[in-house]
Amino acid sequence: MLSKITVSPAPHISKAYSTRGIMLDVIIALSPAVAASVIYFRHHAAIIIAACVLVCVVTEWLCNVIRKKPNSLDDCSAIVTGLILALSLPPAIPVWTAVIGSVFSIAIGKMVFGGLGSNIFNPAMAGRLFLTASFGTLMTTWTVPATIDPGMPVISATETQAVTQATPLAWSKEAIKGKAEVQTVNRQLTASFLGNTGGCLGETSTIALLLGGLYLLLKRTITFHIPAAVLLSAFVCASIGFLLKSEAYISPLLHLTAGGMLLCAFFIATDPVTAPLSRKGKWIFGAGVGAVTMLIRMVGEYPEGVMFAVFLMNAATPLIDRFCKLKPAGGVPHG
Amino acid sequence: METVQVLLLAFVSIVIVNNLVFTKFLGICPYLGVSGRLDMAFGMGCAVTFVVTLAGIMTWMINNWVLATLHLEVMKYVCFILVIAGAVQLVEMYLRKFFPTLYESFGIFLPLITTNCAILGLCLFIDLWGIKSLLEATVLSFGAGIGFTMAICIMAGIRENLQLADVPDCLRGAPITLITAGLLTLAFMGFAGMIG
Amino acid sequence: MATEIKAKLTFPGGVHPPEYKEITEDCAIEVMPAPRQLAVLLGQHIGAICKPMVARRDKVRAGQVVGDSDAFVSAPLHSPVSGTVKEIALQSHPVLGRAPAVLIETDIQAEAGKQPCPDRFNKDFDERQYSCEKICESARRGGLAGMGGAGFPTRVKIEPNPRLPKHLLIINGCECEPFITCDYRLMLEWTWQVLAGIRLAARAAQIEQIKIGIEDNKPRAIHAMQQAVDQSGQRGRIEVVPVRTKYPQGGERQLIRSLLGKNVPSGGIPPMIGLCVLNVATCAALAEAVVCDAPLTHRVVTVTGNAIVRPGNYYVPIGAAVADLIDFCGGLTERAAKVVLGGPMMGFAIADLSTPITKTSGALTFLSQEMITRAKYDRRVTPCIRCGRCLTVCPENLNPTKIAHAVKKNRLDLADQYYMSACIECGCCSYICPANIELTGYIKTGKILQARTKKKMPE
Amino acid sequence: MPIFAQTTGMWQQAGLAALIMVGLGTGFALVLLIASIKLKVQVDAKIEQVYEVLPKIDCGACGFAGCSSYAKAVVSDPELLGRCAPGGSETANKIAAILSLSAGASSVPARAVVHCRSHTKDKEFYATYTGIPSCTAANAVANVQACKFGCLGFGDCVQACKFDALHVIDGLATVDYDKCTGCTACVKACPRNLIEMVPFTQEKMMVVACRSRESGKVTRSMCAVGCIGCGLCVKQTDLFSVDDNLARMAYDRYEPGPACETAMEKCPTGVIVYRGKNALPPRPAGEKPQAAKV
Amino acid sequence: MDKIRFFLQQSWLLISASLVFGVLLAALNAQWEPRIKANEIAKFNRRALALVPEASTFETIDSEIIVDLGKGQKTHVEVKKALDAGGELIGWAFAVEGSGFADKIRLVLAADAKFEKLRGYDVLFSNETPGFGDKIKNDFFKNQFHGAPVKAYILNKIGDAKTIDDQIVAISGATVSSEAVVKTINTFLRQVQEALRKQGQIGNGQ
Amino acid sequence: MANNDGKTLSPGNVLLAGLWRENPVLRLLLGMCPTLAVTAAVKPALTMGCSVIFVLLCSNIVVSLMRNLLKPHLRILMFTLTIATFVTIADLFLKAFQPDMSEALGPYIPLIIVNCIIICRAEACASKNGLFISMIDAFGMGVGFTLTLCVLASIREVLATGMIFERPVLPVAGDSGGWFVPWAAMGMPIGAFVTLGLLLAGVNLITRRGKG
Ligand SMILES: Cc1cc2nc3c(=O)[nH]c(=O)nc-3n(C[C@H](O)[C@H](O)[C@H](O)COP(=O)(O)O)c2cc1C
Ligand SMILES: Cc1cc2nc3c(=O)[nH]c(=O)nc-3n(C[C@H](O)[C@H](O)[C@H](O)COP(=O)(O)O)c2cc1C
Ligand SMILES: Cc1cc2nc3c(=O)[nH]c(=O)nc-3n(C[C@H](O)[C@H](O)[C@H](O)COP(=O)(O)O)c2cc1C
Ligand SMILES: Cc1cc2nc3c(=O)[nH]c(=O)nc-3n(C[C@H](O)[C@H](O)[C@H](O)CO)c2cc1C
Ligand code: SF4
Ligand code: SF4
Ligand code: SF4
Ligand code: SF4
Ligand code: FES
Repeated sequence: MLSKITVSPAPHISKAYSTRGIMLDVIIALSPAVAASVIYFRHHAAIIIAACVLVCVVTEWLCNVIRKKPNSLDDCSAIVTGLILALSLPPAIPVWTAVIGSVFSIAIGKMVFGGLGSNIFNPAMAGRLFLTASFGTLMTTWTVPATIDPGMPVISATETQAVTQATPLAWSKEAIKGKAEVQTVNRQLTASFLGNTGGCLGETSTIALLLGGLYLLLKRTITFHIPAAVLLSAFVCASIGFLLKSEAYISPLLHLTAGGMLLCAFFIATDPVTAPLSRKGKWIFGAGVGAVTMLIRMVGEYPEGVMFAVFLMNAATPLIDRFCKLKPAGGVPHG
Repeated sequence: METVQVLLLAFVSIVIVNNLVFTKFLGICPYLGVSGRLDMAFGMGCAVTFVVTLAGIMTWMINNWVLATLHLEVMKYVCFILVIAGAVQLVEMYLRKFFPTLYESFGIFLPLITTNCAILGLCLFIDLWGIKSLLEATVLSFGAGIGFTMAICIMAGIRENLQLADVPDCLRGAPITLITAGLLTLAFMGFAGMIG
Repeated sequence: MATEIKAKLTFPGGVHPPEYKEITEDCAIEVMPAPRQLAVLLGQHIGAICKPMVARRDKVRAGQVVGDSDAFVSAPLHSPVSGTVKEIALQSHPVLGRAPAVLIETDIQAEAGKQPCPDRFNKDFDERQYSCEKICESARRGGLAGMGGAGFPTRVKIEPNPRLPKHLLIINGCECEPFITCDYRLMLEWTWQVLAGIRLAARAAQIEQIKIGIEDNKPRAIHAMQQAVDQSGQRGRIEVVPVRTKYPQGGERQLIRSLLGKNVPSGGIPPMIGLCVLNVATCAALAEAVVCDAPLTHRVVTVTGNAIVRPGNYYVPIGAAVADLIDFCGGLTERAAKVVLGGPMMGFAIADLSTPITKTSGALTFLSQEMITRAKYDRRVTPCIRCGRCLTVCPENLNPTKIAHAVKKNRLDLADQYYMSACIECGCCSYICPANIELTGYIKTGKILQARTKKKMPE
Repeated sequence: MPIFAQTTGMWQQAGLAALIMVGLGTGFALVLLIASIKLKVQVDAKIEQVYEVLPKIDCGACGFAGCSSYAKAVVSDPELLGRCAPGGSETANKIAAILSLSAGASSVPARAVVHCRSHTKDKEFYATYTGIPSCTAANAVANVQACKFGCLGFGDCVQACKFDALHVIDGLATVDYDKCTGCTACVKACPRNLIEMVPFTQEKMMVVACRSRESGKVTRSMCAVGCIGCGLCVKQTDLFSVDDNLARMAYDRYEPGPACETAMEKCPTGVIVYRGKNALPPRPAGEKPQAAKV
Repeated sequence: MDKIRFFLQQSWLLISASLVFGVLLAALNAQWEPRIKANEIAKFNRRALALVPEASTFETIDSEIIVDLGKGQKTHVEVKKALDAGGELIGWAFAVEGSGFADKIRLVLAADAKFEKLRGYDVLFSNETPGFGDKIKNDFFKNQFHGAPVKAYILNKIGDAKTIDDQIVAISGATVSSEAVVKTINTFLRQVQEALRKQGQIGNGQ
Repeated sequence: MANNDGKTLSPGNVLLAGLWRENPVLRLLLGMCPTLAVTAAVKPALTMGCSVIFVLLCSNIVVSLMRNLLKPHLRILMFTLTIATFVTIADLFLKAFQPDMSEALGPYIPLIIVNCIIICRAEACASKNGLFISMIDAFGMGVGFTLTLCVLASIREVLATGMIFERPVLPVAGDSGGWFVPWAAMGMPIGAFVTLGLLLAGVNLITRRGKG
């Protein structure tokens, strides 16, 4: 009877969820977006998602083998990284690109820092940024959703072949330069809400992302601070532009639904590993992500700024954490 | 009004868009060496800002007022480095003697700066870009220092976190710092082209 | 049956573990007869360890002093039974590992077994017949030490201190730990004795105002105490305040924050802001010590958990071995995997069943494997994912993950920068952590290491 | 192109260049000379000495802001030795030499000895410990293993040793005397105070490898190789003494001899062992005692 | 006197080294300067020659040509005549500058003798991102200007790069750099044409 | 360390020190800026390396010759003056004879002045050793630096353009039907930092394993 007895420091009971549980929750929450991407982009989506997840998992396993560390796949974080990377890729990129991105994500974005929990930057965004920097043409080639064009052409990247289906944000950039009517762009709001427009695999459908985000909030997997801060600050920035110069800047609502804004607010900026710990820090972090995104969208050269914003704020996270260092409830102890 | 705008843009551009560390690979040695602790990094940043502003102004004056008029561009590098090295050494001695506390907190970084490419590099870039006004040169120099301080402080924050992380042995120290620095340049890529 | 009570008063942070109080909350206090042998540990409270006052083969009477110390912060120890001193030897101690104890063989024939005396108290009790000095002296002679967990000698706490004048007495009836119900039963069954103790403590400490904080999951206790206060005409002076059910509401710093909205300075003690906090069981013992001149030799222990046959609340002689309690409660079930002296959040896991009950042992919890590993895949530890939950639940508003990481990497300087010393070791952070990191364990370790580097702790 | 085609222009230029250079050179030489005299600051002689042996290139590789601040730091904290990458071990040795000028060297080397010889198979356990794998943490939990005095084997001392001289072998911390430098780091690390610095008057020392102050009976019930305080060794030589149920060896007086050997043989639990370079493996432990507890 | 002596004792090395190095540098510079100058001209000529292969020399014209960059900024352009072996005017070439994605872009432009058709451009200096903007050096983009009429060019994202007209197709993924090239050419080309015309160097003032 | 005045130094040892044991980039982490900045392709890297060898050699010679005449407060000034002079010479030479490279390297040639390797060698070796050892040392260090640069540059150039020395080695995708799509990122700062980081990690792995 007593042979089974164990001893350990207190406490002796604990709450019923785990790292894996949290990651599974995120996977569940992402499933509407995955479904939407498969609906809109058919087998292209399915293949890329499968490739990313698979390669991420295999890379993590390999890194563990090389480091002679216990296998860490059962925490499922590699799957989340793979999913988020896949959902942030354009539909028509070749599979080998997705493979390179996934390897970079896990190997350089995560494992060199020591694996889960140690990375400074969001691994999926690291992969995406590397791809953007390397294969710019492929990464800015937007195909038409299959619901609009069942033939959904596969783009081969020739050097002068430009945009196939402009995304709402590409239109927005044109509008800023005075080459497109703001009104025509604003009319894309419904399409962007449903997801029936050009863009990355997972970012087009606002409704699917909202569903997933709501699930995470209800399950308390994430707290509301970061999404709220991101969306609020983005909305405020977009509104300022819209109010000052409504003939150049598109409606703030479209800014929130278009591009990776929602994917970022609910799934990317909330990555706990790379976000600040404290509530105050989360507010600052989220506000920074929203503001930098809008800065890049409205002033910079890129149509979309989410990944840069997240990356930049990831880098600032240690400083934010330090700045928002908690004071003990009873004040700072003496001596 | 217009000059103010130009100067402001120049400042933002050198701090963020054309940050010396991230886009020009300047000052990497202290960036890797002194970014272990935030307070040290900040001290280094302050010292660099001080010296680079001083150096930028002085070399601009020498270059435009003396060397250019005498057609002695060939002496540029020698003069630049002599001015920087001499000035740094003087400032250091001066601080050490008269402001020991200030010296303790930031003067100790001064000697390190003579061999810091960021200083000479900035002077050379100011020359290369053909900056024609002393005011703009001053703003650029000061901005370069601020940009360096920002970069090294961000890095120091990250490295303080990495101290507690389970980084593989062979990547500890310089390698992981380099990789982090690389990823940081990706983050700053977002601002590329923002100011033409 | 009292009606539902919904309290508003609370503190920031904290967790809501399942309560499991239903296992024993309806078990009336039952007297456990003295076992054959008792081991009175010589170190049971904060402060100086006692020196034995008896020798091998000495005969002792029930209530006779067996250990004492001259130190100011200390309390004497008494034999709970009549019998013979068998020897003075090392004995398992839940905190210190091994500590000297006086082993007493009970004289079964002569021993009637001490009975509690709650009937000695009623609404007509008047504390003014006892002088302040007499109460303090009785507290000292009775060997009273805090029964809420820390075991601080009560005399030191209640004695007026001119440097730190106290203006409010707070009675801690929260019992926030899951499973435990001993204080609850005391408040229900020994209401008058508890109240008498409270009034005596207030008189000793020369405090006019008293607040009794009770968690709102114990409506009957709140009701009973309120009624007693009303009936004894103490209404204006003593206030029964329901507080929200949340762990660790019973921590004195948290209770003070809930009741008064004030924080005790980190690393400080309640007297610094003019408060005195006493546990209800301590009050009951004080009443007994003053009125019946009976030293603290027995206490109510909740024997509970899902791996014991007959859980309940028992009046147990201090020094009885855990094994004796198990026998008395019908033995363990097959599923027992952990024996915890105290509650599951702060208690000490033990494996040596000869470990004796001490003055601070309010409960004995037997947990099954399923209960320990209820969560998660087999308590596997993953790296911290920086989810921030531990920060959110920390009642002291600390950054547990940073402290724990710093300790793990042997960076005590860093741990200090994150205020390691302000941690009250409540265990909320470990409880909540999805990565299963033993944050509290690391922090405790860090504190030990810190103390050792400062050479405060020779052993 | 003919050599020195523009002779006149060139000499003009050269003259100007030389003038400027000489002007700058003289100016700086003058100013710096004056400055170096007027602004001289007295520095700790030792720091100065250390600074002198450093490469003085202020590369920052040591993590400090330049050579002078490293010199200052290393003088106050010798643990920072060997951070200077350009200087390498050569420089490190020189610094060490400078720093050790004040440190008096003792004649007999002190080395770490773990006062426990109980491997996992010799010990009694009541329970499985599932907490943090660290001796300090485990020591704060009751009953991690039956003996409250014995080695826990989680290796806090191993972590502390910078010289890779300690290893936990089969549940017992074991010193590698080829590597131990007597730095005492492990002494501070062990929560059970098992490690003591022993003056190695001999190549190998005879030690009572136990710290249990339990009565003999209890010790027997917990550990196959613990000291039961029986006093047989005391009867052989007065180098041993028993106190609090535990035998001790007077290390400073230790001389190898037949009396000691006999004591070692007579010891019923074999707790007297040799420790040091090429010490013989200790006598195998007796039967593992039957669990006396429940 | 002692002081001076002491100073010289301490510093003679630095001073004499300064002297020696100064002379050394100046001498070397004088030796190599013509080559360096020639290199610069050669670089322009090489690029220009690629655009006007029949030319044998490029000759800078004497008259001043000032181009208005907008916002009140003006710049001086050094326009050169391309002459064939017989000294016959066969085209025009000049260097222009504008700001690109990352840094300044410097181009060589060449036009035919009548300044009606562009003979194309080449990049003298640019710091555009490799793989993106530095494709402005690639032929498929440059060729669009070869033989195009001197006009204000219009940048399109889609179209056929093979047809030579005033419609220019952007480099995919590097609209900014493409735009910079087109804008720079637009700014200079017609102003230079205008100025030359005014000076009567071409088209005889219409 | 090569500068130990007590021991006699064998030239072979000094040479090897620069190549591997004390390789300035891989082991001493000196001269990082040029290492990162000029390694997008092999040709500029090689040019840079040769310039550094030249400057290192010349300055070591000069410093070694005047090592007994140095005054402490003017030492740094003397070093920088010497180095700057030779850097200017190298710069002029490149401008005159390698104009393309000179333009590609831009300000990184004058930045050799502050390259920590040179001042480090002047201080650590030349100011303490005779002419011969100083020259060997300069040569070893310079070649070590150049080789490292070239290794780094070849990795980056192949991945960024599919070429080495501007000659194709991988069939680049395009009209002619290759399969390799260049990784532009390798030509950007990220490529420089990550490649060098991984290279250093590799070196760490080898040396730590060597130590056992
Ligand atoms: C060093 C020390 C001094 C104390 N002094 C007093 C005191 O003067 N008055 C008092 O009422 N309590 C005093 N206490 C007791 C504390 O107020 C507190 O009740 C005790 O630490 C137990 O609280 P806990 O169970 O929340 O840890 C003291 C405690 C310590 C550790
Ligand atoms: C986390 C924590 C939880 C506690 N919970 C209780 C509790 O539920 N009931 C209680 O009486 N004391 C509890 N205590 C002890 C109190 O802080 C305090 O020591 C006690 O109320 C003082 O009274 P005493 O000296 O009479 O024991 C807790 C302490 C801590 C640190
Ligand atoms: C790393 C990176 C470098 C880039 N460099 C350039 C560049 O040098 N020139 C340029 O015009 N666009 C560059 N871009 C792309 C533009 O920012 C932007 O995507 C483009 O101007 C608009 O896209 P479009 O051509 O599909 O309309 C770069 C993008 C990335 C990710
Ligand atoms: C709410 C939430 C969001 C996450 N978002 C990301 C993400 O954007 N990118 C990613 O690589 N991993 C994400 N993860 C997974 C995991 O945290 C990530 O792989 C770690 O950064 C790896 O250390 C997320 C996890 C959670 C719980
Ligand atoms: S154990 Fe300490 S750190 Fe953890 S929640 Fe409690 S007070 Fe906070
Ligand atoms: S609760 Fe656990 S996983 Fe979350 S931040 Fe705290 S230590 Fe990390
Ligand atoms: S820590 Fe020091 S004393 Fe202990 S074993 Fe290692 S070298 Fe010896
Ligand atoms: S000697 Fe001490 S520190 Fe070392 S393993 Fe044993 S108990 Fe732990
Ligand atoms: S090489 Fe640039 S700072 Fe050292």
